Amino acid sequence: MAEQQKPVAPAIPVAPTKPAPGEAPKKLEFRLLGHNYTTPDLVAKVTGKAKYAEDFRAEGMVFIKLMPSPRPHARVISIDASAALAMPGVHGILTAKDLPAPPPPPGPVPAAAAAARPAGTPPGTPAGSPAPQAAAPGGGGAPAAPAPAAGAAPPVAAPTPPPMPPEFALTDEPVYEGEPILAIAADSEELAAEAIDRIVVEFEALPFVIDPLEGMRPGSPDGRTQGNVFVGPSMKTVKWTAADMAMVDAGKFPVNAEATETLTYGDIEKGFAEADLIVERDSQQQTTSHQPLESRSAMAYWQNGKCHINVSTQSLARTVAAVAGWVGIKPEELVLISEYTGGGFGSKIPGSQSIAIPALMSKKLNGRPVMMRISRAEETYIGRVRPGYQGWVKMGFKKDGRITAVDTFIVEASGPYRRQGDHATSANLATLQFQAPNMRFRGLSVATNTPPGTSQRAPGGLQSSVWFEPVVAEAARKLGIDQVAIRRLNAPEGTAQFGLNPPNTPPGRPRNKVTSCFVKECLDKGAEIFGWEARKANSGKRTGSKVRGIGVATGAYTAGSIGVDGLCVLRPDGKLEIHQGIGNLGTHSVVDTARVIAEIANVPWENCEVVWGNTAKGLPWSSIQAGSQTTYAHTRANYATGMDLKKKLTEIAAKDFGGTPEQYDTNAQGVIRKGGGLRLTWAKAAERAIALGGIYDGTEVPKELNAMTKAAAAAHKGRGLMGVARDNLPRDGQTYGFMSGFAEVEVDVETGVWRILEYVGVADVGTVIHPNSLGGQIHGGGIQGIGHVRSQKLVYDPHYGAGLSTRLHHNKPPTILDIPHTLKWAAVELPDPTNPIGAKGIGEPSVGAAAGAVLNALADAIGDGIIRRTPVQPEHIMEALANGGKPAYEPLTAFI
Amino acid sequence: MGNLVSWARSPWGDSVLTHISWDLFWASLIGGLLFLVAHGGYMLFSQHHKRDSSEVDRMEADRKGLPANVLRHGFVARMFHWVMAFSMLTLLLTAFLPIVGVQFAWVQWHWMAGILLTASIMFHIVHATFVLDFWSIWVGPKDIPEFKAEMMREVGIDAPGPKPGKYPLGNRLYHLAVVVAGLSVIVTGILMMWRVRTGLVERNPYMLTDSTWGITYVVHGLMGVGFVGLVIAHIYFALRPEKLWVTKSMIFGTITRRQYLEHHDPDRWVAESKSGSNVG
Amino acid sequence: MGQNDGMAGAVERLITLDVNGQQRRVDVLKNETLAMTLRYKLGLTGTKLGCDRAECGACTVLVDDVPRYACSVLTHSVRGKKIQSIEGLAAPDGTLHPVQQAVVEGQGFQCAFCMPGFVMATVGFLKTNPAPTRAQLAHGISGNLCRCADYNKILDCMMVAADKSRGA
Amino acid sequence: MPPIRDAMSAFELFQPASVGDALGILDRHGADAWVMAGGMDTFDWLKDRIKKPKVVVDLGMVDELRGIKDAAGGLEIGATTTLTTVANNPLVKERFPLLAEAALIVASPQIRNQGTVGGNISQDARCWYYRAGWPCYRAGGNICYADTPTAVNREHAIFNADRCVAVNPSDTAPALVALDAEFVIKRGSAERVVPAREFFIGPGIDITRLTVLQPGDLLTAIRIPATWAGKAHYFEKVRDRMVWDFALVNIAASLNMSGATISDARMVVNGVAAEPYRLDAVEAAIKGRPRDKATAEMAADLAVQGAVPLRHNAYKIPLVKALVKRAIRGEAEWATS
Repeated sequence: MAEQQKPVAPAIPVAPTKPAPGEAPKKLEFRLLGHNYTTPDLVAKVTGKAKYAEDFRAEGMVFIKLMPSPRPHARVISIDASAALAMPGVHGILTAKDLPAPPPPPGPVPAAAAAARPAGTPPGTPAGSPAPQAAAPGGGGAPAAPAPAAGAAPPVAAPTPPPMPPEFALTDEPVYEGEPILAIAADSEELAAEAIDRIVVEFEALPFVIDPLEGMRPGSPDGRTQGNVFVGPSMKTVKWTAADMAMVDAGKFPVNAEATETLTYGDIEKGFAEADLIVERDSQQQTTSHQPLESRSAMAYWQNGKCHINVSTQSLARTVAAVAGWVGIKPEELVLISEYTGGGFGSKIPGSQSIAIPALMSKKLNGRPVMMRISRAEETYIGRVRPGYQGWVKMGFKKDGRITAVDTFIVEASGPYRRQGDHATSANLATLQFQAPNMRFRGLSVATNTPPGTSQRAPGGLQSSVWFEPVVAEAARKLGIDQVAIRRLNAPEGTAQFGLNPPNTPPGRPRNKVTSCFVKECLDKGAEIFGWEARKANSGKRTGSKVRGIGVATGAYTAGSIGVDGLCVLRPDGKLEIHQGIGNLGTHSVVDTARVIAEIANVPWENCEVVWGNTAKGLPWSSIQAGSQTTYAHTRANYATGMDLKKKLTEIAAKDFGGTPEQYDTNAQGVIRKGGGLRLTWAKAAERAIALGGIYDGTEVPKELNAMTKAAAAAHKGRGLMGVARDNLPRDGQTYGFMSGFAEVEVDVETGVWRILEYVGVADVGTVIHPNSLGGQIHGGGIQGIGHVRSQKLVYDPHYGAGLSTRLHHNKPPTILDIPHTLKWAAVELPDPTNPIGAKGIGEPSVGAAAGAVLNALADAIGDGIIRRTPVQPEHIMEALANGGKPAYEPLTAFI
Repeated sequence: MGNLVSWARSPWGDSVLTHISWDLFWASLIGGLLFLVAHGGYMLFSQHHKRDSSEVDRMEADRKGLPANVLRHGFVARMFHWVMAFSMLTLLLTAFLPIVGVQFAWVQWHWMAGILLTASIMFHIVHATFVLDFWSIWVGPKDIPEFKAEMMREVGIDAPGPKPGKYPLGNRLYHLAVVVAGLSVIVTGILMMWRVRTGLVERNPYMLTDSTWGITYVVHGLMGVGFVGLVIAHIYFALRPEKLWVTKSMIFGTITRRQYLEHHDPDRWVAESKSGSNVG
Repeated sequence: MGQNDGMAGAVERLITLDVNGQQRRVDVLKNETLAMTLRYKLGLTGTKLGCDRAECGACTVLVDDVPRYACSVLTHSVRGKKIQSIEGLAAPDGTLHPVQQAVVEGQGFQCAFCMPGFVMATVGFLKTNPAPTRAQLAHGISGNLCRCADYNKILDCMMVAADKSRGA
Repeated sequence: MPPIRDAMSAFELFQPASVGDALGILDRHGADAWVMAGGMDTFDWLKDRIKKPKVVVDLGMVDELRGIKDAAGGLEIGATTTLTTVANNPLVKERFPLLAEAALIVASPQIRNQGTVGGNISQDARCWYYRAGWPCYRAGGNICYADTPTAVNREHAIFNADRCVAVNPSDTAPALVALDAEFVIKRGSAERVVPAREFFIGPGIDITRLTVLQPGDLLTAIRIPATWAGKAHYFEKVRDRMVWDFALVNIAASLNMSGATISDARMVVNGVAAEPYRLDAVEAAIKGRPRDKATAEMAADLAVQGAVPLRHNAYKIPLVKALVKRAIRGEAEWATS
């Protein structure tokens, strides 16, 4: 808390900033926001005192081991655990039969349903409903749940199959290898493992699918007994023709094969007819696991009728209802503790089903503490994945580089449980990123017996940049247009429109629009920092066996939702407690957005305490901490809360000292009379609020608050002056963040080994609220995108349906030596007009921009036509170059 | 000794057979050698009664038309035998030398010898079916009188009843064992050709299920080690002094007229001259 | 050295460890790793288990000043050696070690699950190379994985840490 | 039932203080004993619960197994000398830079601080089917899961495969073969010295082990003769990530130059066969020729004769060629950056 306080508080806009027509948006200046400071959790982290889920201990704690399914798909016929349970020191078993019935959709606003629509939800969405999916910086990804809105097939006459049942923590029908079947609690993990070795489970083998395209072969097995393709919340069986599969076998994607999802905008035939250049390619992206460094370990016990669970989750407030449902209790019976989360990247948005296991085991053991340590191998199985793509893309361009049409077909490897929908998100984002006047998307979401898909930081957004950006780059090279120029030409600006519609949508239906967009500014600033013009000389420059290339790309993603709550208590000791329902997963947003209240009410930061991470402490309802929505949502909510606090302060002053509230203001000491001196210290104001009661001490709160916020307010009423509010600020459009990424690479053409020499990322993130954290998000997200392009993958043996890449050295997240030693970043700092603070999220847009820039730089170095799949392994380049530029690898095979 | 077969967990966690225990190799080897010692000891006291020389003299006088040397194994049959012997020895050596500690890259020699064995056996089946007297080496209920008589002779009694035809009963029982074991190793061995890299078939290691493959390997192993004992016994008999005339016939093709009459029932095995025409 | 039943090399379970300058008497299983002993027997949960397989670095501690993966060291093998974990880095009065101080000032790391390991790896590396270039530093602490990929900021902090450590 | 991972089974632990004690323990416990040096390979087997030895013999307390000393212009390196020590040792760097470079590029700093050179060369195959505990040939079963039509075998062998297609994963092993190193192995009271070439064995000879080391054997030292000290050396490792990755292919070469021509050479690639694959034909053919492009091209073609690619690893053929060319041309490449 060592930031310099500016002597004068700048004017805070009290309503969303709306630049007058023609007026250029200007950077907003704040006392606290926009300045580096030290987050209050950092000393605990750096001294090892910060407690993550597996760091908690309790008297008599026992340990759980899980029995993973050995088969990719099977039915459990019988379980004989008698020998295991007879062992001394073995305390209990939990099977699928011990789990409660399916929970109702969690939360007053069903988190999953609200957040599961693909980015760019088509019009028709009820106005004012929370923004579509988003994922958090450092922990991104939207929750995965049936996504019936966009991308789903249009209604058909045939009877709709029933929705697929949800996923549980333990199962009698494992649908992927490693899915937990039962849990054993014992005095030690070792003993629990020995016990599981003695359990006899009889399985009935069921058919399975690893490579989605193999699941399309006529007569091939389906990944689920209900079918092989997810259609909305249901499944059906779709098989391609023998002719289609002959193309697949020949390494060509069958572009005219059957799709279950179609979305369009404009007229692609017309668009391609207008094109001077058409570029098309088959393409593939791999499935990758999230691999947060902290696995989803959990520790639980029951005390005084309440279930206490230490968990690793991204969004604490949004995890309560989900976990309560999985455990089969009411949210108020649950105490959820997650002060520190070791990364999630979308895989822990509302925690995860497995959290229920230690809780239910503990219940069986009369409340005895139970620790479930999830190993890295287990995390690789149950820790979720980003779905891979196989497909094709075709884009039309005018001579000047203007995009006339985009057509794409994407098969998504969705995992066994639900339609993930990344593919439709990618397509929707393409309409935003490239502003194509005509576009068509066709897709399939195929069930694979591989780890369940979910949102991974920029779900669909990373893939969008990887899918489309290289095509734009190839076109620019063919047309002889500068790479930055072609992106500027096609970039969205202002309140750009975007989105695709289901076929047969009546014409004239309004499209989505963004609340702000400064992509061109990002490109210009990035080109300047990167030295684009000067570096063009490096393009194709050969030194010995090394060739250099430069590339640029953009990334876009949702960057904000609305309608959440804020809560703070000014205590009689003069301290301001700021309560945050969002989790602390490393993005610092739990603290960064709390500072908005201090900023608005002029409370010195030294006087503030941020309360988070434990539902027993009374926390307000929050956004899911995903989809880059936190910063926007909680700067708005805490702006409203800060305004509420300030309003109450001035009202109290007016009551005590006469006049109207408008005649009072606050400064660092407390409430002042405008033009006069200090009237109420912070401490005194708190005392007065307690005396006044009613709305001032939290006894009365607005009805519009979420039930969770109301419960928190009730717990804290009478402790001081309470500021509490729901974000009711208006918003027209959807909030998106944007990035430009610039990269230079060097490729060894003899070995195919390549490295990145330079990376610059420039963000359109609105107001920068914490520069150090923003840099971390731009680079951290960027490197995750680079990992996708460079090395990360998931490998499966198709015969046994077994995961082979269970170790980090197999699935290869990027190391500190896989990136340049120095990276650069900047932000354009133009405020979003729908947020009084002006801030937007950036955790996701950063991912795709870096991935695309690196891919484009590689193609710039070695030529188009070589890279058709990610990750770009050395042999892909080396073999192709040794082979006259013809790729030698299998273009469409997945999970290799 | 441990278990006679080894089990493993398949990738799906099922218990599947993988191999026989190599202890069984030692068992077979020791068994073969014990038989050798036991039989050798027994032969010291054996009262085996062959045809009286006076009777042989009489028979010889009766059968003046017989050639001096009677063809027992034609050239083709002898070629087959030695090719098979060569391949069998190669198979056994390549299979079992590594187990006794002589390590070398054996697989290629093993499957090549296996192909030779398979080819020779297939030829033999055709040859025996269409050229040789197929049933002369077979064993069946009709052999019971011979068995009884031979047992009596073994204890020194000149029993009536049939004398061996071309092949003595022990010989034929041995052949039967070799047929069973040989066909088993050949069938399982041919399947295994889909497991290893030979260039002859399009490999498909997943042609059978894990458990069927396990059985295949165990059968191959069991029959393979069985051959250790069988081959020891065979070589032993071939080298026994009183059987050397048979061994020589497998080299030179013929036995003397006198050996023919001493050991065989001329009615059950009508002698051939070396030219192959029936005589007598 | 434990010498039970008179057999050379035999090991006793009850041993004394030198952890963060303290002599800790602890009952250690034969198959117990240092990370487990620190975390579950000595309450030092700052040493994290990210992979438990020597491929993430979250469990890095110093053994006689050398960075080692505590997940892949048998506790019995560090008897008589000086073990330092993240909890033992700050001075008893709470003054942070220069490396810790640099992290705090630079707001390094995000989720920070990897942080104790990175800090210990840096402390160990700076003992062998107190004035590294940025590239040398990156190599020196390359045995630690950060999934938030805050590598740039980590290197920024650790370069400052090197300066601070030399000054200290 | 299915494998449970990440809970080590109990074992008896011995921590002998001398080689003699260690050999005594090994002798007493025979095949039940597992020798552990740095443990970087050991812990995987134990934590995966695939190997459950009754006895673990930790060599960490045996001081006489550590250290690097001069041996008539060559070096004798104790088997449990850490890779960091090897990489930083001035004598190693001066005489055998390719060994220093190979040691420096192994895995990660912490692994090099603990992993030993003896352990690095005698580590087991990293084939992910074998390491998954599947009953393959190498594990005593009757199949190679990596050599099936559907197997994912990008990292597997192109040379000398015999049923098993696993490769030797070591970085220091090819360097030591290229230096004509010898390995000192003790067993009971006996000692034998095995040339590098015979130390590593392929699946044809013994499909269940990568080296001649048998239960009861103790690798005590590595002797590098003076032969290649100060000669021209080349080492390069191609891998996906710059840390924690095994080589897709690596190459170690030592060349004795007589003026501008090569008078003798050792050239070894690893990651292509179950043993470090020595390019005999190349070594013979480049004698008496200059280190130029023509020699490199000729050698590259010779190097890959007899290569048999699998479905996903045909790239190793051009990669071996590229590395052989570079080793002959001797261009400095980014090795560790």
